[in-house]
Amino acid sequence: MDHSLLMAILLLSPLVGFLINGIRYKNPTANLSGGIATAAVAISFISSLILVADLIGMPAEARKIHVSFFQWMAVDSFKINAAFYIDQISAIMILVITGVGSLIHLFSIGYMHHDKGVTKYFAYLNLFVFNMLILVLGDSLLTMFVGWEGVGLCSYLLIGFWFSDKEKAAAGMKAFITNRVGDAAFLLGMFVLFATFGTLNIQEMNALAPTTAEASWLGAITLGTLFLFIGATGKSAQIPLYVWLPDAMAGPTPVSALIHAATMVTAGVYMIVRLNPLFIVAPNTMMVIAIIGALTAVFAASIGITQWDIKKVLAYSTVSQLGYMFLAVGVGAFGAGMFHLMTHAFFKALMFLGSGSVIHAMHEEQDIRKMGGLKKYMPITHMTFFFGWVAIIGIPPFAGFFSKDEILWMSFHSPLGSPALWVLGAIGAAMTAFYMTRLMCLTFWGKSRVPKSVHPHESPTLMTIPLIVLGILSVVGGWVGIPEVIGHSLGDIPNLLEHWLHPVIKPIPNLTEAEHSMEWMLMGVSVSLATISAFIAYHFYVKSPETPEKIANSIKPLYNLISKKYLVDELYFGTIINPLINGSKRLWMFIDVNFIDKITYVISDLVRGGGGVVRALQTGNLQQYAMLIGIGIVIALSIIIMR
Amino acid sequence: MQSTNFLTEVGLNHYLILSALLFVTGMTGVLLKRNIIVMLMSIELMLNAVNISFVAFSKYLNNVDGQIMVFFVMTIAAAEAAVGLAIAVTIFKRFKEINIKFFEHLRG
Amino acid sequence: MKIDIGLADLIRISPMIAIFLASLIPLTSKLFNSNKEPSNLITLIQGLGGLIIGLVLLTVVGGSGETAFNKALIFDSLTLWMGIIAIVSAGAALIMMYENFSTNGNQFSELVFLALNSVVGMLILVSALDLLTVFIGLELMSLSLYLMIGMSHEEKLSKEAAFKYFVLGSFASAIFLYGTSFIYGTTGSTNLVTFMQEAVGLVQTNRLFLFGISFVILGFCFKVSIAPFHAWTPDVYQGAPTPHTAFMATAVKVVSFAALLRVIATKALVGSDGLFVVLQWLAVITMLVGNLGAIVQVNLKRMLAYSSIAHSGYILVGVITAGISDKGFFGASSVIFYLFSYCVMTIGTFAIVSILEKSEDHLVTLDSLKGLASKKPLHAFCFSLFLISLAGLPPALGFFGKFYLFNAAVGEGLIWLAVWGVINSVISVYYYLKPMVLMYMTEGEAEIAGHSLNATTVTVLASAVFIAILGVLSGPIFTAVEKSFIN
Amino acid sequence: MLLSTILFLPLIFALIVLIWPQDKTIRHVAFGLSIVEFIISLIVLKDFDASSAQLQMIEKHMWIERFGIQYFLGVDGISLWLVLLTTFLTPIIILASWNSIDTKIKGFHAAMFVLQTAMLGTFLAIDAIFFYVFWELSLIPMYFIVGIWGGARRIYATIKFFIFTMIGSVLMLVAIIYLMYLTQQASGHMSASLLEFYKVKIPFVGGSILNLQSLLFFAFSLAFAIKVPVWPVHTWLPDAHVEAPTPGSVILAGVMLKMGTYCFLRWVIPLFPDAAEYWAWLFLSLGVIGIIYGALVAMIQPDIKKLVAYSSVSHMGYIIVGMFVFNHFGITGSLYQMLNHGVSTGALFLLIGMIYERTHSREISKYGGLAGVLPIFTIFFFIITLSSIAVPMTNGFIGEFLILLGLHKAQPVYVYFAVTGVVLGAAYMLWMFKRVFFGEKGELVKDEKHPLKDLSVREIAVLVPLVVLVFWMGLFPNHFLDLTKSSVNHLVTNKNKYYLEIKE
Repeated sequence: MDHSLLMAILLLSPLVGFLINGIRYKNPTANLSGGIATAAVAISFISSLILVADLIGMPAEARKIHVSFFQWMAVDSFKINAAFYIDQISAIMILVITGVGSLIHLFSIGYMHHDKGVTKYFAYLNLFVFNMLILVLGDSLLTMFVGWEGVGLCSYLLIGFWFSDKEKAAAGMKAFITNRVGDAAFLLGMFVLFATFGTLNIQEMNALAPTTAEASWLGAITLGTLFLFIGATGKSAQIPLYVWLPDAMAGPTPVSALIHAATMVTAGVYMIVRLNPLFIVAPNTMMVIAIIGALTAVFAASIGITQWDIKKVLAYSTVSQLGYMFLAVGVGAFGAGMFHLMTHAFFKALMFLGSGSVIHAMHEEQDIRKMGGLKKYMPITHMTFFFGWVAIIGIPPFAGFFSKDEILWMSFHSPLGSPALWVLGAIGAAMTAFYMTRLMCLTFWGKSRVPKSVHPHESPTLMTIPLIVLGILSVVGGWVGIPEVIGHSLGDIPNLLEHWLHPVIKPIPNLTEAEHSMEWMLMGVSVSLATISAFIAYHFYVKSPETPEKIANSIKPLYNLISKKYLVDELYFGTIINPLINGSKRLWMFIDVNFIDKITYVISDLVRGGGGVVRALQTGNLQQYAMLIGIGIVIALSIIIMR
Repeated sequence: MQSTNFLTEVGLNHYLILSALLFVTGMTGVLLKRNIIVMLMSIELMLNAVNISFVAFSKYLNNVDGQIMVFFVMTIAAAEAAVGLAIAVTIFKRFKEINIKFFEHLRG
Repeated sequence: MKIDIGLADLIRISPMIAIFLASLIPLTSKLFNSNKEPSNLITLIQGLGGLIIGLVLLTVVGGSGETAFNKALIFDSLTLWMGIIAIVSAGAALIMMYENFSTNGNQFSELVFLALNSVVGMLILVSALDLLTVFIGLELMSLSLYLMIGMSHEEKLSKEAAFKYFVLGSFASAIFLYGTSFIYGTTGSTNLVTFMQEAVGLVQTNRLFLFGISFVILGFCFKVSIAPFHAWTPDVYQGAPTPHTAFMATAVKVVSFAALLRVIATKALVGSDGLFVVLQWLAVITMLVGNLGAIVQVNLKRMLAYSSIAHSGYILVGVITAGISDKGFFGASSVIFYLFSYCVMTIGTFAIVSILEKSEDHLVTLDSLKGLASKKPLHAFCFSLFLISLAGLPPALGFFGKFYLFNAAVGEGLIWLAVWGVINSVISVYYYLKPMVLMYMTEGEAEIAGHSLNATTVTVLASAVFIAILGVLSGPIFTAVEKSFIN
Repeated sequence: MLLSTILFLPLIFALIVLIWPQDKTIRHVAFGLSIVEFIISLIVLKDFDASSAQLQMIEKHMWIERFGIQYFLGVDGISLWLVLLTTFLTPIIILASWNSIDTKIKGFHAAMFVLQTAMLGTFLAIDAIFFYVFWELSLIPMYFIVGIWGGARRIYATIKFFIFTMIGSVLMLVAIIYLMYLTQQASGHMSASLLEFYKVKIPFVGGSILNLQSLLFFAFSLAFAIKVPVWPVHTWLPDAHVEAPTPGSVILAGVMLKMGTYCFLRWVIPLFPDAAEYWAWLFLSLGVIGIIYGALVAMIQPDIKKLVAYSSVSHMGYIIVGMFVFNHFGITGSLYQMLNHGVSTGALFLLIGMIYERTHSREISKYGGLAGVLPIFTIFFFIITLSSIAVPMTNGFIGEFLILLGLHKAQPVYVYFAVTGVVLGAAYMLWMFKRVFFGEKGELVKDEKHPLKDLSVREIAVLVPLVVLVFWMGLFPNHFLDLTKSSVNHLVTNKNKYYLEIKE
């Protein structure tokens, strides 16, 4: 079929879904509106499949489908078309978005069944998918930015979906404003790049990118890419701007699965991979990305250990895994980054949906201290969650192992990386294993702490099908991109993903040949670390539940600090938001009320005073007036004479 | 014979000084005296001072226009006096008071 | 020197004679039917008839440029325009006198007689070329005015105002005369034409002449209420009955400025830098005093008095420009146009005030305006139009008056005066808006005087229409005024 | 003859409304008449030739021959859309003020029509004095609208508004007179037409402020800065908005602020190019301060109308910054932002007016949980908030993006501060949105005595055109920018020796 028609269907079917549900937003039937929404996303999934099939058909170098609908903006030399194009990278992304998206839509039908605003919910979800597709397929940075903010808007709507509750509304607002800070940086990045390249079209910019690395920090490309990265931290919740993601759990769980695990948060990584020719030439930015990625991974993992809300643990795990992706991209392993992005989408979406079905079963109970031993009540959810767990901590045959190991290896091996980064990564991996196992033990294994009033039951089939599909994917997903060192040893299974992305990804400059022994050795170290911390966690939380209490009390201050999320929120409020608000009160009072208005009052009093003087002159006494005339004449004459 | 200096010979300046003096006395009369009638009189004084200066100039320039003007001034002074007195009478009838200190109602 | 006063001179002063004879009619008719006051309407018609005849004759005879009575009077375009404005304003004042409480009593015929005589004095003053004729015109006008104010039915304030006006008026005319005597002393004649040419030189060399000219100008400054000599204006304007205040604020001010213009035309300002500077400072102080004084006023008439002082300040700027401009009559014609627009506005405004007066001793305060818009929307609208025009806001005639004035000032390089004038008109906006606020934006029970006042309302409407229409059409009028000077 | 009809038709309508017999049908008549006016103005749009940068549909007759003042009307790329914005907003305002204005209805509609004439005159007049007449004329009807139908402190607010604007514009009058004398020196006969002003070479020397071009530049820009309002002289705007009735604030925010920015583009930048360039840093920093200060202060306002008023101070800061960058992006962006601000802030005030009609209170703290009670109102309010925060796909984004792009291209330093405006904008609007629409039901929302009912058909009819415009201008800006392209191009390319011809 003709590409532009397909592209139109791909993009517009979620929009049509949004419009249909939007108009009938009052109607409470979940199945009907859910059906429409899922159908819309499924249609775009099918059309993306066809498009990707066409793409595969094309010769390796020229794999590109470009469709331009209309000229959006044209001011002098700045021309932007509403144009979209699919290449190898965006092919993966649209498959992930529409695929995982439709699964999550299916799941939400069951999950949001008894909510009266369900049609509105599905409308927002479809709008989100529409915006995400624009972000991914955007031909120029500006079209991407349209999707970028559109996605932020939808996450605002969905997080604050149950707006009657003040905290949930506040979480939505917080998400939007933090994203907006990132978007402001994104804007600055666009301006710098437009100033240097004269265009914002991604293809043209990649072509124009210089080949020699740019040394100085204030070089045009470094500055531009740095701003883009700050924008990415806003969207993909890295160190400075990650605060909104944990609060975003206030939204319904499928939303967290779709937006805050699979698609939106990965936008930052995707943007960097898409502009990899630019980033590869800015070593300073790459260094910054790598460091922040690694730090976030460890930092978020440490908080994840101390959280008691099931969704908060998963949220911090997402932030940590995103840290890994940025670490991969930061050291130039764009392929590994994309690979981890894909696998993470599968198992994290799986676990969020799993936690969704747990919460659904436990009647909105999210605190894992009141769960435990749900294995026997929810076998399917437990089994699928088990697969997710195994994938994320990086046990060999599963997806997580291949992608995470690739990242750890490249962070050690790549010239842009360094052993320190590998160490951070390894520690992060160990912590991930610990808190994920802790989560598994506290929710599924161990003795049941479920309160009497609640008796959990398996979620309906409508919700378990997506779980099963995602479970399979998170197992199988890893084999797509098996690192060649393992591939060779297991009878040269080709690294399909690497091979697929190769023409579009710039190779890392002066990358030395990897000796396999070192790679095996590092792989062994990281896997063993992960398994050991998993056993410790199993021991803590299943064998002797009271030991974690003892340890926690022994390092009381540190434990409290971490469990209160290093007081980062309070820090932001204290240093930025509150002073801003009080400062602007004083500012308004000082400038508007006391300064400018005061001047107007002073002038009007001056004028009134002048009037008083003139009035005093008019004493009414005749002779006073004659005196005035006399004096007037004398003064006038003296001046006339003198000059 | 004696030298014609300022003291002995009465020239134009003397008359001018005289009229100036008269004018100033008239002026102070208006400024200081509280009685309405006295004010009227001092206004007449000022006008007569002007007459003197007119006549002095006319004599000095020996052209007769000055003196003709004096007639005009005198007639108008008379008319003024009549009007002034008429107003003074109405004020007295109404306020029973001749001293201008009492009618300062219009002020501010 | 041969003095020939023939028929031609008599024809030239025919407007004055006509008005004088007309002023006698009401008195003689009263005389004949044994001192019984004829109906006010008839007297009014007789008075207006006299004025109209005078106006017609003036348009016929004026503007021809000839002089009469051996160059004592001149009938150039200044006389024509100023005469017309004076007569029209006097007519409007007469109409107001007919309906105002404090003036339409049993002595209305005497009042009309005095008013018409005052107009005769004005015409003499306007056409006077000889300082002595100026003095005569001045005195005739003022004396009849003093009596008119004194005759008001209101006992207390008007008598006091009359006396104050009398004393200060004669005081100032004495000063004027003193100056004339000095001028006569130095140049041998009091006729402006004779010392017109060498005035510039005389002013620098001869100290006595400079004194003379200064005294004359300062004498005039009293009459047009310029700053230090303005003290009488608020009291007299408030004390006098409203029609007389209108009469004084418009007609008297116009003709006094005309005479001042003639004296200034002798280019004395060019000669003596001191005089030029003093007049500028006088203009500045007048505007300031006028505007500042008006802001704190509570009594409406007193506020309008201060506003008329401020307007004298603006006009003085025009007079200074006329004084120093050597080419063309741009300055003088801008003064004339401004006076024309000023008169139209002031007549309308005082007509409104006289409508608001319920009895002869009712002092119209600003609060009595509250809620006028809901009671009398038409009067309120007209009054707002006058206020907008007085403030100099564009669509109205006042703006164009000020525009031409400041345009002339900038033309002659007096930019700082123009800026000062413009800032003052902003200050004036504040107190011009106050009545509009009270009328439209506050509730209250302002009420028009009981019986029907259609004649004054007609005046109000006429001036409102003038302001609205002539504002836009001011171009042709201004060129007509200027062209009449050139030929 | 087309421009004169558009210009003076509203005056005739004002008369018709004043003498209309029965009170009941006044509003319908006024609404119908304003629709007629809008349709006629569409003809101007049809006849406008987008390719030429010259002044079109010229009407030139001598008015005051002595000073060369002419009755001179003309429209070009820069003023076209503002004329249409005026005629587009007036019927909406009349429809919106159906039952919010219930006293002296005739007076209100007459004042609204006179105001429309004044605004159209400001945009169409090419002769200086002719322009000045309309510029001042706009003060009087606004004075009455705010003064008579306003809130509690309306008298203070309206006098402050009047005096503030008046101070600036009288200085401009003296500057215009001086320019007229310059034309006389330059070309022999005095003329007040803008085309002649452009031809005058006004001497400019850097360094001090006391040279001629700088003085004239500041005289003009003070008048327009007060109207925009630029930062230090903005305090009249919040008072005027809070006290003005809904239609008053809509027309004030919708069009009257644009008179200031338009005049900067028409009268200041081309007329005094060197001074504008020399003092650009001053206006850029004032604009940026305006953006940040406006946003910050808007954040902490307790009164929703004051919040929106300060938000328009912030938006106008963007426009000023866009203009003093003198490149294609900046000027096109600021022109576009004028239209956006007209639409989005106008709509915001309409919405506030609608909720004010129901609850008679503007205290944000008294609201809360409105989204549950008034869903349709919330949807409209949210869309307009998006446009006001400049979210992509809405009109606000295009304008702000272009301005920031232009700013970065010309003066990169300022852009880092201006961009914070984007974040602060989102902060105060969403914070207000949260406090008013989300969370528990506020005291106004939950009292049963008079339950709030959702938008009536009329109110929806008022808002729909604005929402359609928000998305239309957001997605297809070229439909609007094509018409301004040649004029902006002309302005940017020969900014230093600017000239305008007349298209016969």
